[in-house]
Amino acid sequence: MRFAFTDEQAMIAETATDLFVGEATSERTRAAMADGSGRDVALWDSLSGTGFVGVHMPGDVGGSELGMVELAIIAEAAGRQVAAVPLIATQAALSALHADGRADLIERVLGGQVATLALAGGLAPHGTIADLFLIEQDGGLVVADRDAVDVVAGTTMDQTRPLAQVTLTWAPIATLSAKALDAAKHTGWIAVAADALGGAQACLDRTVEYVKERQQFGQTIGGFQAIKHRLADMMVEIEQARSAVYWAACAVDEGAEDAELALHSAKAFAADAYATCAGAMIQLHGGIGFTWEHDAHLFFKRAQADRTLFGSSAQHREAIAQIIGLGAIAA
Amino acid sequence: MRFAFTDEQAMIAETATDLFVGEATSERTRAAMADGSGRDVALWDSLSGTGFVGVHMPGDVGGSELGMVELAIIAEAAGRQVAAVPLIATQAALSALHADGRADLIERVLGGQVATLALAGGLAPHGTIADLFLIEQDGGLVVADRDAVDVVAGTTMDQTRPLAQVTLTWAPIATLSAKALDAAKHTGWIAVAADALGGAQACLDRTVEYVKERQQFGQTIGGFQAIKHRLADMMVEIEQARSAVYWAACAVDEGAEDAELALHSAKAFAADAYATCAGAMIQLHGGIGFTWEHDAHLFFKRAQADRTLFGSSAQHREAIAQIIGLGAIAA
Amino acid sequence: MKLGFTEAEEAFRVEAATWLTAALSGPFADVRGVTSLVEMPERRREWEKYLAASRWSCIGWPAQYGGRDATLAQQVIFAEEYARAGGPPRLNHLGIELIGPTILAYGSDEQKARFLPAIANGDHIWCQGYSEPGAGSDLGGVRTKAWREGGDWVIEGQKVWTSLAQFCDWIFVIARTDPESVGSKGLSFLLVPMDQDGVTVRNIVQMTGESEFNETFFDAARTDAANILGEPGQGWGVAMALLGFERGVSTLGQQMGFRNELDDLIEAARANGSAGDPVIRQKIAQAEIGLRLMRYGALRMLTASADGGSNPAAFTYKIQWANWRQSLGELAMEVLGQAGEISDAHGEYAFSRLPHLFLYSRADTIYGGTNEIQRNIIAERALGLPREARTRAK
Amino acid sequence: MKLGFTEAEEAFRVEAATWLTAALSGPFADVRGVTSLVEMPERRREWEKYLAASRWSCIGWPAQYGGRDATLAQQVIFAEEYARAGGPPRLNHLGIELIGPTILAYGSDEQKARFLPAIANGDHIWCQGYSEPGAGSDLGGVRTKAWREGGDWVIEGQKVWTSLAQFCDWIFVIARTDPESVGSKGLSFLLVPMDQDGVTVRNIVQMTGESEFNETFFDAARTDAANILGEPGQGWGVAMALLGFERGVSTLGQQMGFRNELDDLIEAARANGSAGDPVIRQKIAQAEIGLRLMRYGALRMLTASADGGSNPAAFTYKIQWANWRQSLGELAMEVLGQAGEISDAHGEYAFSRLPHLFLYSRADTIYGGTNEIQRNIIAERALGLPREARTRAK
Repeated sequence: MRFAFTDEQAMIAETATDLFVGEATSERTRAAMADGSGRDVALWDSLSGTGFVGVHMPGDVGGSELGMVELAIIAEAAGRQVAAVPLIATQAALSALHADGRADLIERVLGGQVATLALAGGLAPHGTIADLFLIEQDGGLVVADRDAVDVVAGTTMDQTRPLAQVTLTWAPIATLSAKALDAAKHTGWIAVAADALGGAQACLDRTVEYVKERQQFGQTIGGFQAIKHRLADMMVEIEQARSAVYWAACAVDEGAEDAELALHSAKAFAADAYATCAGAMIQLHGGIGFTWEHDAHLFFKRAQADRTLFGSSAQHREAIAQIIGLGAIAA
Repeated sequence: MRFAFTDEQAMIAETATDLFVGEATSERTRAAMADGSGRDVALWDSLSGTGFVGVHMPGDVGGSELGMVELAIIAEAAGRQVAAVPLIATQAALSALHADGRADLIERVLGGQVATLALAGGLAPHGTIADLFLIEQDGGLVVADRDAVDVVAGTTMDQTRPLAQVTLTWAPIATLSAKALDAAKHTGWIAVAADALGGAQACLDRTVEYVKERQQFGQTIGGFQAIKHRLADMMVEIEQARSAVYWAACAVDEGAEDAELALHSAKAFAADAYATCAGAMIQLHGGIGFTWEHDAHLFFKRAQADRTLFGSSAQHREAIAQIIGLGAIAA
Repeated sequence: MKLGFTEAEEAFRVEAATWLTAALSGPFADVRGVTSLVEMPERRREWEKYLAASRWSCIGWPAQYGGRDATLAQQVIFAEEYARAGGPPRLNHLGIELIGPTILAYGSDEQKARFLPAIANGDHIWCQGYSEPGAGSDLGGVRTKAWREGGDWVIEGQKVWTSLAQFCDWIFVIARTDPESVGSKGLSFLLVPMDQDGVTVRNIVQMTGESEFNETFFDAARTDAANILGEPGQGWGVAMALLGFERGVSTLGQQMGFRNELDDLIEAARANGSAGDPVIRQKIAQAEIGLRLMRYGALRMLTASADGGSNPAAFTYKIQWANWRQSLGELAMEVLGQAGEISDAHGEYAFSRLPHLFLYSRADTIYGGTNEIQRNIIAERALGLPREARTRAK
Repeated sequence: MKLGFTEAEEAFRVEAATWLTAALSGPFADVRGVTSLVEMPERRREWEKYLAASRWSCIGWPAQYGGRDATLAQQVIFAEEYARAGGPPRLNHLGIELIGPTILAYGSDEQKARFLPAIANGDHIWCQGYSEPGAGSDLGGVRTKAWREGGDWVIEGQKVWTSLAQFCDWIFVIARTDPESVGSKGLSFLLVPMDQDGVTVRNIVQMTGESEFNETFFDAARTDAANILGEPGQGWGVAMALLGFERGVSTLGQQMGFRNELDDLIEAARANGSAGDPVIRQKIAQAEIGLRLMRYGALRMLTASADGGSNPAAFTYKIQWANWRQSLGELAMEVLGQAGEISDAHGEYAFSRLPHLFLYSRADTIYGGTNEIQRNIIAERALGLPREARTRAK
């Protein structure tokens, strides 16, 4: 039992943070938002190049042979910069392909292709630019190329992760098992939760920086107790979210009995914490936080997107209710 | 349209406030708690004597010929002092008796007897000292004397309003209509909501007074923004509760279309606001607020009792969901 | 205490409703149901004039300035019927509800004669120049300055969040006229024409993708020396009095907009089945309660105000509606689910009413005094708690 | 990063569990499952001695003072197994978890030799003298004073919220030894025997009807001149260091108590059918999440602490559990409904575990530093925000 990063994990965290801080700048993210793709192509190439996309894949198919903890570290760093990359769904898809031993398809993805994942009743993130589509069907997944699906997209609130409605219109290239579907969900939940953790932490850090500088009523507004206490409350949420994300990642890596509970907890708690922190970020920035020009709204919109991607917080809590033995909902 | 007290109503408010402040002192209330009755007999006699118990009854049976607004004014004044009197259920019972024209029974109550009301699935407030029992049954009410009911009481959290389980064991002396049941509920909801409003206001007033005096960290703690803002939030809740209580009272008096909606709103909102304010009162008093010796716990416990008496807040909100057309709960 | 209306008042309701319905299904059918503050500004300016032509533009004002001396009950009824008929947001809201009453209270007879009829008849649309960059809710931190030069005031500085400035003819400006002064002293309340070289308006794009707010720059802008409300250096008092009028009858009109938003949400919940979810039902019921209580809170404020007094509910109104609306936006997204995050707009960043509300309502707890400022006001003015301590400025 | 335990650690778990189960189903079966802090104090004192006799009383301490030099993992395991076996609240919690480690860190060799074995073997039960009437969370406002007289310290003053003082042998006291000093300067950290004429303990009845807390009066109370921890005037630093130990392994034991409370609530919800209510289900699930996250937050703190460092989660732990437990109390009453407000106690003011929790948990956000103080600490120490401004004292 040692609930802290190993030296290697700390190094990965540092590398990932440096990469995203250096590349996922506000300017580049906004360019990816403006062109409708939600993908910073150069950043995506960097992620593939450093092995971050396939961090959790075995070495023989070109992966980095690491686990969910490392995947969470990378997703957290991406979330901290609201990076515009199709990372989460691509990594979730890889887990599904790996579960069913589809090395051929894994290699396509690790070669730079974008995969997306549409769970039942949900939209596909980065569906408009995806090359490979994994669609939940009959308790498993079907895998389709772009020419076999109909993609309907509009304007998405979070422009760093455009959503699309995808429908299978032609023959799939593969069918994956229920086990693969589970693997996709598990990776997806951890990645979203880690993205949310990183985003929430960025909301706190940037707001702390702002209130330390901003003068009003003849003083630094960071000296007002109402502001201090709201920031403190953000930290209380974030530290819990951090425990949740890495508990879930460890539980999956170690095959722990409470892994399902951990996954639902992490997804629900971290996404809600992000929404709380992003809302507070706007409030504590005052008028400027509400403008397009300021980055606060990127976090706010991504927080909302994290909340609904791969199941809402309420759905994950209901799953927990069943796991802990509350029985069925009364008619 | 004039949503403010008339001169006569303002006078009643003043008289009621003076009466309760003068008689329902902490000492006398605690004496009524300690003897297990939850009734300050002398105060109850005063209330009967001034016509406050039968404020909403017609003159020919000995009432004051006033309406729900005046009844709310009196209940609010009682709540403000957490007075230990069986007022709410007695007044609700009177409304039921009046709806079915039972002048004989009204006279018994206005002569000083205590009535109680047990709605389906609920406990009877002041059941241990009641003389007349109204019990919901088959969509109406049965009325029984003490010798016709079995009363099971234990220790009640709120000692100003001991609860009892009552069961009819012998022949009732009367059966009342569905209309009478409705009348009892309406009066009961307004009275509880007004009790909660008065209690919440007292929590705010007493806490404001305390934080203006209390010194800590070298200053009056009322100068700390965290404390100021929490008190401000209490006031925001209380002012809404006040609107709710008097909207409901007016709506019933004027036979308005939205009366049902108003009643459920008042009961749910005011009781919740009271619980919030009483919790804040303890917190802002610090350690002393948590002692038996301080009165904060009387408010806190009565707030909890107001929340569950005659239907929980969730039940009242669900009733509103139906009124506003949300249809049935999905299976 | 009485919530109902008299027969005469109900007759007035019929008169107002009949006129409004005719207008909004006839010549102004195109602006009926508009909810955006920035949509169709020219037609809404014509609508102001059309209202004025039948004396419906400012019924609470004295008849001599274009009003009807309407009673409180009549004003309440008109606000309700205006919303029920689908009237669009009033382009001259600030003129009629804020600066008009302030001129009535603080203006000279000449100022009243000059400005009020033009507001009443829709010739002058007004906007507000209070906030500045670096001094959002801190009116005492105003740095825009003005000084006398010949027969004029000359104004230099920058205002921000000047809502709808791009459509306006006049702006009221708080400026520092005593260069030695600090805080709330030494400010003056000036009335400034927008149509001059010294005034430039620049759009601020909001997180919704729209531009309702602006930055307004004053670069040696001028206004006649007579266009000051109150004495030089007494602008703070006038500015505060104006804010008091924000809680007038127009709040009822605002609430009818909220009603429409909640109705949309209920319809969406029924359409996608979430209306059957007990968790959602609880939250919708709570929103319904909150909306109703806003109405009755407003009636308490208005009654007190008609009696020449005030009611404590007035202190709490801003934070109450701002929180209510922000919660409604969050509830809307809970009801809509992920589908609410995608719109059928292509290329353009535009959402339908409920997702738009989710984004827009983040501003509700900020503009017009943040929630934090509102809580300070309640604590200090309504509850009498000590004023804020100050840490040293850096 | 690893949450699992090694085989050797699992073997230790079996050893601990076996011993605990034997003890708590054999000679100490009567204290098994006790949850109240005030119940059966004499038997729980014997239990402390029984634990000590087999070296289970303070396994994390050095072996020379009665511990086992246990690793973090072993301590975690023991805390879990202790709770699983139904061990009662540790009467000497403050001795073993707070003052013991503080003496280890700040005490002289003589003090260690004198005090630690007596704590380890259960001879000395300790309580805490920090808060005073009029200076609840404000340790800088301490007015209890102490001075040297011959070979003794003499103490005069009053402490409040001295939990369990009626059962204790020793108390650690913060007293002002420099009469000229103010705030955190000039305080000393004294170790004082309870069994003397100069010390009087008076019960405070709480809103639950019980007396767990006390007022403790020092009226020319005495302690040997050697019984000071740290130098005279340096008591603040010692006091703060002691509070740091509050986030030790014992938090896991505390959490097992929370687990039992949540289990009771789940059982009650199943029994009365409210477990089928989607609104209640959401709240219970959120409580389950919160409890789990407390555990993993504690493991992060403990791992960092074993590495000789600290983790930001430590700043947030107090407010986290206090809020969780207070919410659980409220949820309990929602689950129980009106029936939860009535107990079958007659005459006595006593409630079963969940309604008791509802009342008791109001204190959780107050004692040991109110939530307001906790937020200040987080903001100032963890986030580096400016210190509190002060208004003038009246």
